Amino acid sequence: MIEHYIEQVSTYAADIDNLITMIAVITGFWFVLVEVVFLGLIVAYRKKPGVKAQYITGEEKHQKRWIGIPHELVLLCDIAVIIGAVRVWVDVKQTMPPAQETVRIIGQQWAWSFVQPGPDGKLDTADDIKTVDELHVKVDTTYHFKLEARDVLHSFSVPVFRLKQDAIPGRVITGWFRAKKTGTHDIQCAEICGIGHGLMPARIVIESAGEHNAWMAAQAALATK
Amino acid sequence: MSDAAATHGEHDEAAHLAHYMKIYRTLVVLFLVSVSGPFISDHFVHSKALVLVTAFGIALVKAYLVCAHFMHLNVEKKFVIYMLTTALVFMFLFFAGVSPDIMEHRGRNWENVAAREETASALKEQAERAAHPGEHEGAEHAE
Amino acid sequence: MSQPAEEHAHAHDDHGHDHDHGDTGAHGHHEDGFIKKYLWSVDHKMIAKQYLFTGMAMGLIGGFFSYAFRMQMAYPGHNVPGFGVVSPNEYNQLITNHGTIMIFWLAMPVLIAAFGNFLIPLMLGCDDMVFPRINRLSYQIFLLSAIVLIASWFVPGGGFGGAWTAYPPLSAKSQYNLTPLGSTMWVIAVALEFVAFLLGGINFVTTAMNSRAPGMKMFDIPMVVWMIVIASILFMASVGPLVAGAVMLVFDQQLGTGFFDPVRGGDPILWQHLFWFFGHPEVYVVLLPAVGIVAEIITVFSRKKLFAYKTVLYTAFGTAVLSFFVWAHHQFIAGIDPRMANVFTATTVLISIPIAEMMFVYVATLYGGSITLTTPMLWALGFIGEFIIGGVTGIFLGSSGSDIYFHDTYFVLAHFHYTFVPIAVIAVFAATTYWFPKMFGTMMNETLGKIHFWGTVIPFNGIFIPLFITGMGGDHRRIYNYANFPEQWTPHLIQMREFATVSLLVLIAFQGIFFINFFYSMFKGKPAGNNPWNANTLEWQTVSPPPHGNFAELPNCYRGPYEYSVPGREEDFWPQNEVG
Amino acid sequence: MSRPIATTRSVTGIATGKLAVWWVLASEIVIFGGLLCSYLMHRLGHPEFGGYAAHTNTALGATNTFVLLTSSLFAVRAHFEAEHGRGKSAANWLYMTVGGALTFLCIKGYEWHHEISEGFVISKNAFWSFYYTAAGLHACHVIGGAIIMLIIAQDAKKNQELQRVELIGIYWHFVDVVWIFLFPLLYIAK
Repeated sequence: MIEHYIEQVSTYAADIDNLITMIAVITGFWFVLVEVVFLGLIVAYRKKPGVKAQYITGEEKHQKRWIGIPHELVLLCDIAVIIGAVRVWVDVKQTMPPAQETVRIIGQQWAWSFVQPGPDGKLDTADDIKTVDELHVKVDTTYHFKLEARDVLHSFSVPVFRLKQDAIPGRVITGWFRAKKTGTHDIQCAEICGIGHGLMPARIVIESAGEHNAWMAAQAALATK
Repeated sequence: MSDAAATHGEHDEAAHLAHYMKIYRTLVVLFLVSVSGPFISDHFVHSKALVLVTAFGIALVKAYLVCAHFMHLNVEKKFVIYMLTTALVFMFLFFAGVSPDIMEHRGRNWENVAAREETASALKEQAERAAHPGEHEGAEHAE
Repeated sequence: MSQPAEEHAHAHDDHGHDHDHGDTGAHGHHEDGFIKKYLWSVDHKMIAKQYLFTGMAMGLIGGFFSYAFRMQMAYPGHNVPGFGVVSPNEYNQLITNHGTIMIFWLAMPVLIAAFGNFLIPLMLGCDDMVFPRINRLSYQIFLLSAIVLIASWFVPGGGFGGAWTAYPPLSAKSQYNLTPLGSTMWVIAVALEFVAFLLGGINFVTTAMNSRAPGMKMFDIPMVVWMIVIASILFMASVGPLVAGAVMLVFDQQLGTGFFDPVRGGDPILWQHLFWFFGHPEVYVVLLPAVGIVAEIITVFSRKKLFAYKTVLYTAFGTAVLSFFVWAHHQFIAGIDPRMANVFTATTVLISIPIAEMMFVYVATLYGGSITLTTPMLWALGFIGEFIIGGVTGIFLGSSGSDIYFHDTYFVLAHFHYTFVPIAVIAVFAATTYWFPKMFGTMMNETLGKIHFWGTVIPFNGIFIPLFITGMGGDHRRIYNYANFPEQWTPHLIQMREFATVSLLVLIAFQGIFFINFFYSMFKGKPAGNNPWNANTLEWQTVSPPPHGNFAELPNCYRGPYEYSVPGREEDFWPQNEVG
Repeated sequence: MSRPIATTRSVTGIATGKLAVWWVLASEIVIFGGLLCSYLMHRLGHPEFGGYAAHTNTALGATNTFVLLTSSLFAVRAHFEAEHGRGKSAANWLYMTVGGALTFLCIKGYEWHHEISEGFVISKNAFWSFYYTAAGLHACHVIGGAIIMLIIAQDAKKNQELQRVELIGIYWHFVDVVWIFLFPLLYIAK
């Protein structure tokens, strides 16, 4: 459902979209059913001259069935939704595939900074590559990100990845993503962070391995200059 | 309620008063125990269990005595007790739901770096102070 | 009380907003004295009207704010007529105060305080609330809180702009939010408002528990009274941590304490828990009175007994208890431990069961009825029809997996507007049109009422269905201009935003009809008589409007509130106080 | 102002005023509960809080516990006298209770003065923030209770509104119970 509005670029985007579609089908069924019955009853039982309303307490067993059975069906649907939701959640947020690359993401008023390991392959060394408001990643590579905030809450959100995670000052939160298509997409801040909250646009550039390595080399060269 | 009580004789009244005094004396004794536990732990035998039992276990008993006998919850309608207990239970619920994030400083895929650093540096500073007590007069009056 | 004197009394109700600002001079010729009658009254009906008018005035302000920021959304950077160009800072202030007002100064005062005050003593057959002076104090504190909130917009630095959830550190430190005074005044205003509702709530609960008419058993209490009482209890039981949190936040702002400061041993996540531990039950605090109101109205206008009264009551209790177990679904991606999210997903999705059951009961009540579509009935049915949308879209957000995408998008916004608008607008209009005859003694105009109904409900869907779509397209909330985000600046999404804004303009325009109808009917409407709707509940068994003391003789109660169309009776209604 | 008839009804069998007081206490439990839960989580998560708590004055805190316990006894005596219709005597016991409240506040003031002058101010760190906020919130309840008690004592002296003596007593015992927990939480947990 969501893919009609926005591309699926990460590996788990389809899982999340499928979950949303499943919920849409289940809730859509109930929604249509209840609204049809509801509107139908309004039409069917409009006041007619000489016809008195029926006296139904709803307390007897055969009457209660009319709400009891749907109620149990709702419970079944709920269980299906919970199972679906937890499965997706565990995959996306709770467990993480092993990292091929690691990137540090720092939110501050009002910009995103990205720190990638330089040629030595380690974070927090002198040759780290730092960029602002532009994140370059390789396609088909599992990235772990370490999310931090300098001042207030921010939220790192990449709609095409279906990824979102709040950044909290004082904490390091780890997450992962794996892009499956090249391209350039938006990063939004999804947690109000002050006056410039709407002015915090960043871009994520997903490149092929060759392009990415070329970019890394250029950045490293810039840094040493 | 007051009318009914007024019809009781002098004897009942005295018994009632004696009951209040008895509760009060128990409370004072418990209070002394609750203070002495931590005192013993600080100055003689260091025991965390002793502190917990005397300070918090006895606080529970004291609170029970005050609630039951001074607030008269022992003769109050059951409903009131349920109502107050419900409020308390919600607080336990709050604690249970929140402590995995606040009390713990490390969890699945996250780490509260600031809290860990703060704890480490503060403990280090406290250890240094303990090693050189003379420099910190302020710390002494507490006991 | 004679009719002319009463007429005269109403002449000043429309100055409700004025006497908030101390307009007292010209009305001294009253017997009771203007102040004593309108500002210092201990009569629960007058206090209800005070709450109603203050709530409406605040609602108008909140509506104006939504107009300003919706215009900015559709036409960013353009001059908004009547406001000017919206700066990012003003945009944040507008959305923050819009949310705060609509929940704390419209939904709560009107649904709980105004109708609670008006209905509880009348429906229970009492002469007044049990603590009239505490009731008066409650309104006065509430009024003070509204004044503090309004004043906060005019202090140096401007009003608070950190969203109605006020997450620290943004809300806690002025170097981040740049509103050193506005943010503190905002917290104080909210805290005062809580105090007002705690006082009011204690009054409601005690009155309902202790002061029912002789003969009125537990299950003879009208549903709306039950719901307001459950809501008040829910409020009392959940607001405590946030009151403590408000104190902590003010101290963080003004005294430099470290409660929410990570480098001094505090924790910003703590506020989110304190806030949502209250914030989620709060949703049901306003929902329950609304469903109670709807129960009264659909039974009267379908001439039916409420289907399974006890079931409705149990589902309400179930909802209230469950609502304490779900709060962290607001924080799935806010940095809580991912394992906890699984627990909260389960509890959250399960809360759909009592709510769904409640809706089933209302639909079932219509079966076999004799339905007249009067204005109040239209509103009540509109509530059911629209609230279901709010309910089902909640499932997307309560399940953690899909919330990863939807969190803090316009989908969330549209979802909770589909719950809050039915609650705070549709149900309030239902209640106002239904009890207007009792409040003011005159009937509202049906034609104007129906025009207003369709003119509100259709544009309402026109606003929020497009916002569901922009949310699915990835629009995040609280961003003042999407032109900065190439993926959100597509013709399709721009069109949707414009459509929503135009719908809002239409909706606002139609509200004029309501106010014309309301004030015209108050003075010139035809007299209502005691029981214009042939209803059973006790408030309709006294004169309209009821005098001070409510009943000439306090009624006894002989049966439940929904004995409509009882077989073997000539009349299709059977008042609760009728002997035999 | 005459009292509404509604106030005199009592379907639950609990007098209306008393029922209201119980509801007040229920809402107070969650206010203090929220604050103390927050404190407790920090306390258990931060072992260094124990070191900070060592700077509090346990002896004075203990004295205050004793003062409040004793004032609770006075409050219950006042209730006892009121129950037997002796308004004047009840008022006197209430004044004694207020005396307890004042003693409590004086000791508290001395303690705080001492701590602040040593540099342990509310903004020092989260422990001191919680320390002053929790004890301060409690002290506000003590002050509020004392003021209400004085008002009630005025009426009780004239044998009016004697049922209110019990109500303020219940509230006072609650304030006492809160302190019974605050004392070990803030002073002893080292």
